[in-house]
Parts: sequence; C-alpha cells; structure tokens
Amino acid sequence: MILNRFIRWLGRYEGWFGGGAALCIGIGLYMGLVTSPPDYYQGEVVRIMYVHVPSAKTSLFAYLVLFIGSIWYLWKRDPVIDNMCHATAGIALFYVGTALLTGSIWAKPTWNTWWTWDPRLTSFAILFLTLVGYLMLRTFLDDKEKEATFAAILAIIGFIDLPIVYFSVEWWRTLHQPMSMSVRGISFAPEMLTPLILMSIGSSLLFSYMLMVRTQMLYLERLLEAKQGRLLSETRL
Amino acid sequence: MKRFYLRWGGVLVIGVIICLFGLARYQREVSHIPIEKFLDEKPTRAVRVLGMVVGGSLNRGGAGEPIQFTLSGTGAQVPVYYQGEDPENLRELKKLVIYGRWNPEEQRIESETILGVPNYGFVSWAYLVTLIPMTLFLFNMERKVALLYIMIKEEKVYQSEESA
Amino acid sequence: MVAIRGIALSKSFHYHQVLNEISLEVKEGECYALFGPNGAGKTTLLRIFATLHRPSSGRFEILGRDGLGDRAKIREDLFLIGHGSYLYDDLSVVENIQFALGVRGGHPTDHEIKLALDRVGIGAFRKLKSRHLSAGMKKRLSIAKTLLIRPKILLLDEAYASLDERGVVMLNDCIREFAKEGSAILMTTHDRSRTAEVAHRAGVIQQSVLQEITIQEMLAADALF
Amino acid sequence: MHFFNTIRWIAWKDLLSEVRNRENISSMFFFALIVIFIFSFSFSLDPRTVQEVMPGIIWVAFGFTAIIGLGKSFLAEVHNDCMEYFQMLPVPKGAIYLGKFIGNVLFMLIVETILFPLFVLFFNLDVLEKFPQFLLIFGVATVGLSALGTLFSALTVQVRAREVMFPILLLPMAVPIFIGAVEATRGVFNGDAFALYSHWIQLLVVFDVIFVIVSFWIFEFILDF
Repeated sequence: MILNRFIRWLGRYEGWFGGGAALCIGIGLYMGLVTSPPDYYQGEVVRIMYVHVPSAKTSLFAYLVLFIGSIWYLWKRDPVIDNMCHATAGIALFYVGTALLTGSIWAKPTWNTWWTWDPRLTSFAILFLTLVGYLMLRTFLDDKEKEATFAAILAIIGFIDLPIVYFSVEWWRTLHQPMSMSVRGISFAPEMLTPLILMSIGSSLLFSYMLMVRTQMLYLERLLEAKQGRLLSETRL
Repeated sequence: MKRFYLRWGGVLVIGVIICLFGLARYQREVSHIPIEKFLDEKPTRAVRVLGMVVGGSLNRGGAGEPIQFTLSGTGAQVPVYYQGEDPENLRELKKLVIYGRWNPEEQRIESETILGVPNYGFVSWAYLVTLIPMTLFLFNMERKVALLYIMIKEEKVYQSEESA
Repeated sequence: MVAIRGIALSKSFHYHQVLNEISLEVKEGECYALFGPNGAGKTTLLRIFATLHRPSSGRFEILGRDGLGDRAKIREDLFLIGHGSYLYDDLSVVENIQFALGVRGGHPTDHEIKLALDRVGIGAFRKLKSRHLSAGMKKRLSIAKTLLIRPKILLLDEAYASLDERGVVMLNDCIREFAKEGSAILMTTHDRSRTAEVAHRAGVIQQSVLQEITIQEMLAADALF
Repeated sequence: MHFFNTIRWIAWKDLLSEVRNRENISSMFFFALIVIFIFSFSFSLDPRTVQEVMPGIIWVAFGFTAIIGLGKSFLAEVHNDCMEYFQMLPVPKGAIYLGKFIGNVLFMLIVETILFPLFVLFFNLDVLEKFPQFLLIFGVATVGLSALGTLFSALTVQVRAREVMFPILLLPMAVPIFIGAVEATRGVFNGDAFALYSHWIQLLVVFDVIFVIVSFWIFEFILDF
C-alpha cells in the first residue's frame, strides 16, 4: 500500500510532539500540585487553574486552526486539509468541554454556583454548541466534497460570530447585574507562573500531537473506504 | 499492535505510580483527623487536627505573645496554645486545621502552624475530569490508527474471476 | 475550432477514483457520444464539463477558456440537460421557462416561448403547473429551454431517457440543427442505433479509461457495454 | 445588469410560489400562534409580569417562526435539483443569496406584522404610540435572522436530518440577535428614551451588515464546491 508522503512525515515526527507534551504536562502537573503555593484567597482551589487555563487557551487556538484550515480548504480543496479540519474540530470540542467542566468546578467553591452567564462562559458554551453542530453536520452529509465545503463555511461563520456573541453577552451582563463575580486578577507568583507556562506549552504540544494522530486516523479511514470502494468501480458490469 | 499495547501499558503503569505518590503525599502532608479521634489516640508525634474555634475563647496576647483558644469538634473540646505569627484567618467560629502535638502535662495542644481547611476535593475532581478523558480520547485514537493500518494492509483489492 | 477540450482529467471523490487521466476533444459543430457501463464515470465527466464538479487533476477548456479559472464566462455558453428537471412545482410551464432564462439574463418574448414549446410538443400545456408534468414532458421542457438559449456547448446526460419515439426524433432533429449552427454537443447514452443517426464521433469509458471508436465499430460491436 | 435581474427573478419566483401555495407563511403563522397560546397558559399574567416577560415571549415566538420558515426556504430549490441549475448560472452566486434573502425578509416581516397585533390583543399591551420604534427593531432583527437563516438553510437543506440541524446551527449563532432584539423591545415597553436602548439597535445593525456581507461572499462556495 502506498502511503502519502504527508503521513510518512507525520509518522516520523509525531513522537517528538507526544513525548514533549508528556514531559511538559508531567513536570507541570508535579509543580502545579506539589511545589506551587496555594493562592492567598482561593486556597488550594487555585490549582484548578493549571488545567483550566491551558485547556481554555488551547481550545481557542484550536478554533483558530480550524478557521485557518477551513479557509485553506476552500482555497486549495485538498482532502487532507479537510481531514485536518475535521480532526481539529473533534479535538477542539474535547478541549472546550474540558475548559467548561473545570471552569464549572472552579466556579462552585469560588462563586458558589456551578454556572453563571458570564460572557466568557457563555461564549464558550456557544463555541461548544457550534462545534457540536459542525460535527453533526459532517455526519449527516453523504457527499464528501459537500461535507468538507459546508463544514468549512460553518467554521468560518462561527469564528466570525464568536466575538459578537462575547460582546453582546458582556453588554447584556453589565446591564442586568454588575460584574460582581468577575475573575479577580490573580497575582502570579513565579512559583505559580512556571507550572502554568509549562502546562500551556504541554497542552499546545498535546494538541499538535492529537491533531497529527487524528488527521492520520481520518485519512486512513477514507483510504480504507476507498480501497473497499474499488470493489465497485473496478468490477465489470 | 504489540508495540501499541506495550506503550499504553507503560503509560498506565506510570499513571498508577504517580497516583500512589500523590496519595502518599496527601496522607503525609495534607490529611487531618477530627478532634474526637485525636483525643482517643493522643499521639505523641505532631499531627493535623480539624476543628472550629469556639466563640469567645480566642485570647490574643500582645504582640509576640502566644495565642490561646479552644478548638471544638462534635461533642469534644480541647484548648490550644499557639506560638507563632498571628494568622489572618484565625478568627472565632472559623474552621481550621491546627498542626501541633499533644502536651500531656498541660492537657492541651501546642502548635506552631495554623492552616486553612484544605479544599482538595474540587481540585482532584477537576484533574480527574481533565486527565482521564484526555487519556481515553488519545488511547482510542491511537488504537484506531493502529487498527486501520492493519486493516488497510489486509484489505485486498477485488479482482473478478473473469479478469484474473 | 475545438469547443471542448479535456486534458488528462482525473476525478476522485475523496480518494475514490472515478476518472483516470481522460483526454477528450470535441470540435464546434460536432456531436460526440459517450458510451460505457453504469458507474463508469460518464456522468462525472459531463458534470466536470458543466462546471458542477472540479477535476482532481488535469484541466479542461471550453471554447479556449480555462475551465477552472474562467468559470463565470464559460457558464454563459453551456447548458446541461441532466437528471434534474430544474423546475418549480408551483410555477406554470411558461413561468418556469421565463424564470430559467430570466436568471441567466435572457429575455425571451412570449412568441418565442410559444414557438419553442410548440416545437417540442408541449404547447398545449403552457398554463399547466409543472408539478403535473410527466418525466418525458419535463425532458421536453428542458429541450425547449435549450432551443431558447441556443448554447454553444450542449451537454446531454442520458439523452434519450424517458422520451417517446416522437420525442427522440424531435431531439435528434434539434441536435442536428445545433450542430449545423456550430454548437458542440457531448452526450451520454445507451441507445446505439438512435445515437448513430446524429453522432459524428463516439467513445467508450471503461475502467475509468476513454477509448475512441468509430460509428461503424459502435454499431457492429455486440455486448460491448 | 444580470446581477440585479437575477436577484429580481429569484425574489419574484419565491413570492409567486408563496402566493400560489401559501405553505410557508401559513405554517409560520399558525406555529407562532400556538406558541403564543402556550405562553399565555404557562405564565401567570398580571400586568407587571407581562411587562417583564413580554419581550422574551415575542422573540421566542418570532424565533420559532424563523426556524419554521427559513429552514424550508431552500427546500424548493433542492427538490428538482434547482441548486445545480443555480450553480451553472453565469452570474455571481451572491445574487442568488440576495434574491432568496429578500424573499425571506419579506415573508418574515409579513408574518410578524400579522402576529404583533395578536400579541397586543391577547396580552393587552399598550403600544400604539411606540409603533415606529417597534417597526425599526423588528426590521433590523429580522434582517439579521434572515441573513443567517438563509445561509444555514442553504447548508442544511441537503443534509439528512435537516429539521434538526437547522435550529442547532442557527440558534447558537443568532444569540446576539436575540439578546439585542429582546433588550431593545424591553426598552420600548418600559418607555425608555431612545438613547437608552439605541446601542442594542446598533449591535443589531452591525450584526446585519457583517453577516449579509459575509454570507454574500461565502455563498459562492456553497454553490460552487
């Protein structure tokens, strides 16, 4: 079986990303859980930050990747780029879900509520729904080219929509109740900053690694489909 | 497939080891006992005791003087003799963890460190809901990739009887 | 002059290859018939020329214009009669024609529409809503649109499907007329004897490869496809 | 001038079909009517509560109306493969979007003008002198909803579970419209000065402009994949 050069390239380098991610996250976790001090006001709960902030950042980064990838697909129409977009959406959904869950767990001891209509939370929830819609749209379309194009269009529209949602919710919130529960600026001690940076780098590396593996997975799925599909096209009728 | 399972077996082993270390550290440095248990055992080494500062019992001396107060649990009370910096969170009717040892002559706890009630419950939940799904997600993807490579290798391109 | 030129056209639907490096030339005033088994990629090739699909590799030219870069321009010159009837159920036959030409920027007069409808034999159903039309009548309606547009490139998918005997004669008549006026016609069909009446050249697509044959060979070959 | 002609023909076709079958408007209208009934049963409606929840009720009803109406707006185009015909048209595809968009805005506005007096009637609202403000808010919010709705309708109409997919895609993205429209309507009900809620109308206008332009540009890709 002839594999695409792209896949070979991935196979050669993906280990570095995976290893780097494991290293960064391992050290970051250790520092975050053990050596970093608890926050003066929030106590130990501040340690949630070490998983929450990186996943939130990475999910936004993933959405940016999805946006750029979608434009790239509309421009070049390369099925591998489409596979990459599809993979990104799945991983982004995972990261957004993690950010929402950990944020919610953090909000309970800090704000004494599991959920609040804070602009950041709301726009993340919208992002979550958009990504769910994106993946659902992909599963419900039969024509692969249509699927790729429509999904790319949806991703672009959603990306443009996100800041508008954020600002509208912010206006709405300031009107209805003043932002009493806003996130108080956490003064970063260096002992807290180091694990946070390590976790962020590790999370981005993990994203890249996941992206490579997942793109490969989707590519191989299509390849298998095509190989099985040749049964039809090469049979004499 | 063998390499794949070896790799993930390694990941699993490392994960279990880290969990055990974490648990050991928790037992050593964070866990605390309620007052009743403390009074039953009266251990000689320093331990952490959880209790509430009884209202009206807090007696701050002057600057640099030791602070005395009574700590209460459910149905038991014990006087505490604290020497050290005056912590801000030492207030009446507040739940605290006192790190100190039992003084049998004076019948009181002598302490040099006062801690807030550790709130690790939320933290560990947050870490679990992040790390476990992440591992499963990654495991699933990698397994699928490994399987797909095998399936593609095994899938024969169809040749009809006639043309063969 | 060459009207349709395809150069090494390949098409795969997400890694599933349908056409493999097919090259094809149709001159102006010529009718080219494509044969081949079901699923061989005839329709796909036609749809690439109709700018409905993008080729995965290779390129094509319509009247000397690049088929990918100059899509808006070449679309003015071509018309496809395919599986879809492109009709709106709640509009009458005449309104459907007016709409179909209007969105292209055409302005047919009522008289022209009447003549075209009479020629294809559905003049009596002018006021009928198109939801009541049969498949053959819908095909005739498409032919009427073609008569009004007079495209320089006419693509016919399954040219004779669902037409009756008279309809086939009428269609062949129209094809001959278009060819005489200098249009290029590319059609797919399975009816060899009918095709032989109008086609100048023919080709067979099999196992995603195009092979050119003469009209005599086409008629003589038995059970080729 | 093909561009404006195409817009005009498509809007004309939509309106004519609607006049003939009245499918869209009547289903939108009766659905919204039922929503009104359900709401009047599910809230205890003393005058103070009405003031509080009325903007929300109005926009929930209009939102559902939009889902029912806009979701089906491209159904007729898919029915006889008319989307393919649009793809082969030698005009910028944005013209097709604008044509459909104009038709949709008109349908929505018609339904809203029929529904609003019913709200006034059923909930004893006092709105007579504030009519121009309402007209403005309904106008800008409807334009925004239709801009997104027309685009997503074209996306989802070719999807298997289109009835589910359309609201799933539309509603999260339309959050700014709902927030803006509800807040502006609330401002009007409370009798606030225009300056107090004008920023919501600004938000709606910004949303309209962005999404009409983006959809206009991106529609090229929906029809030309």
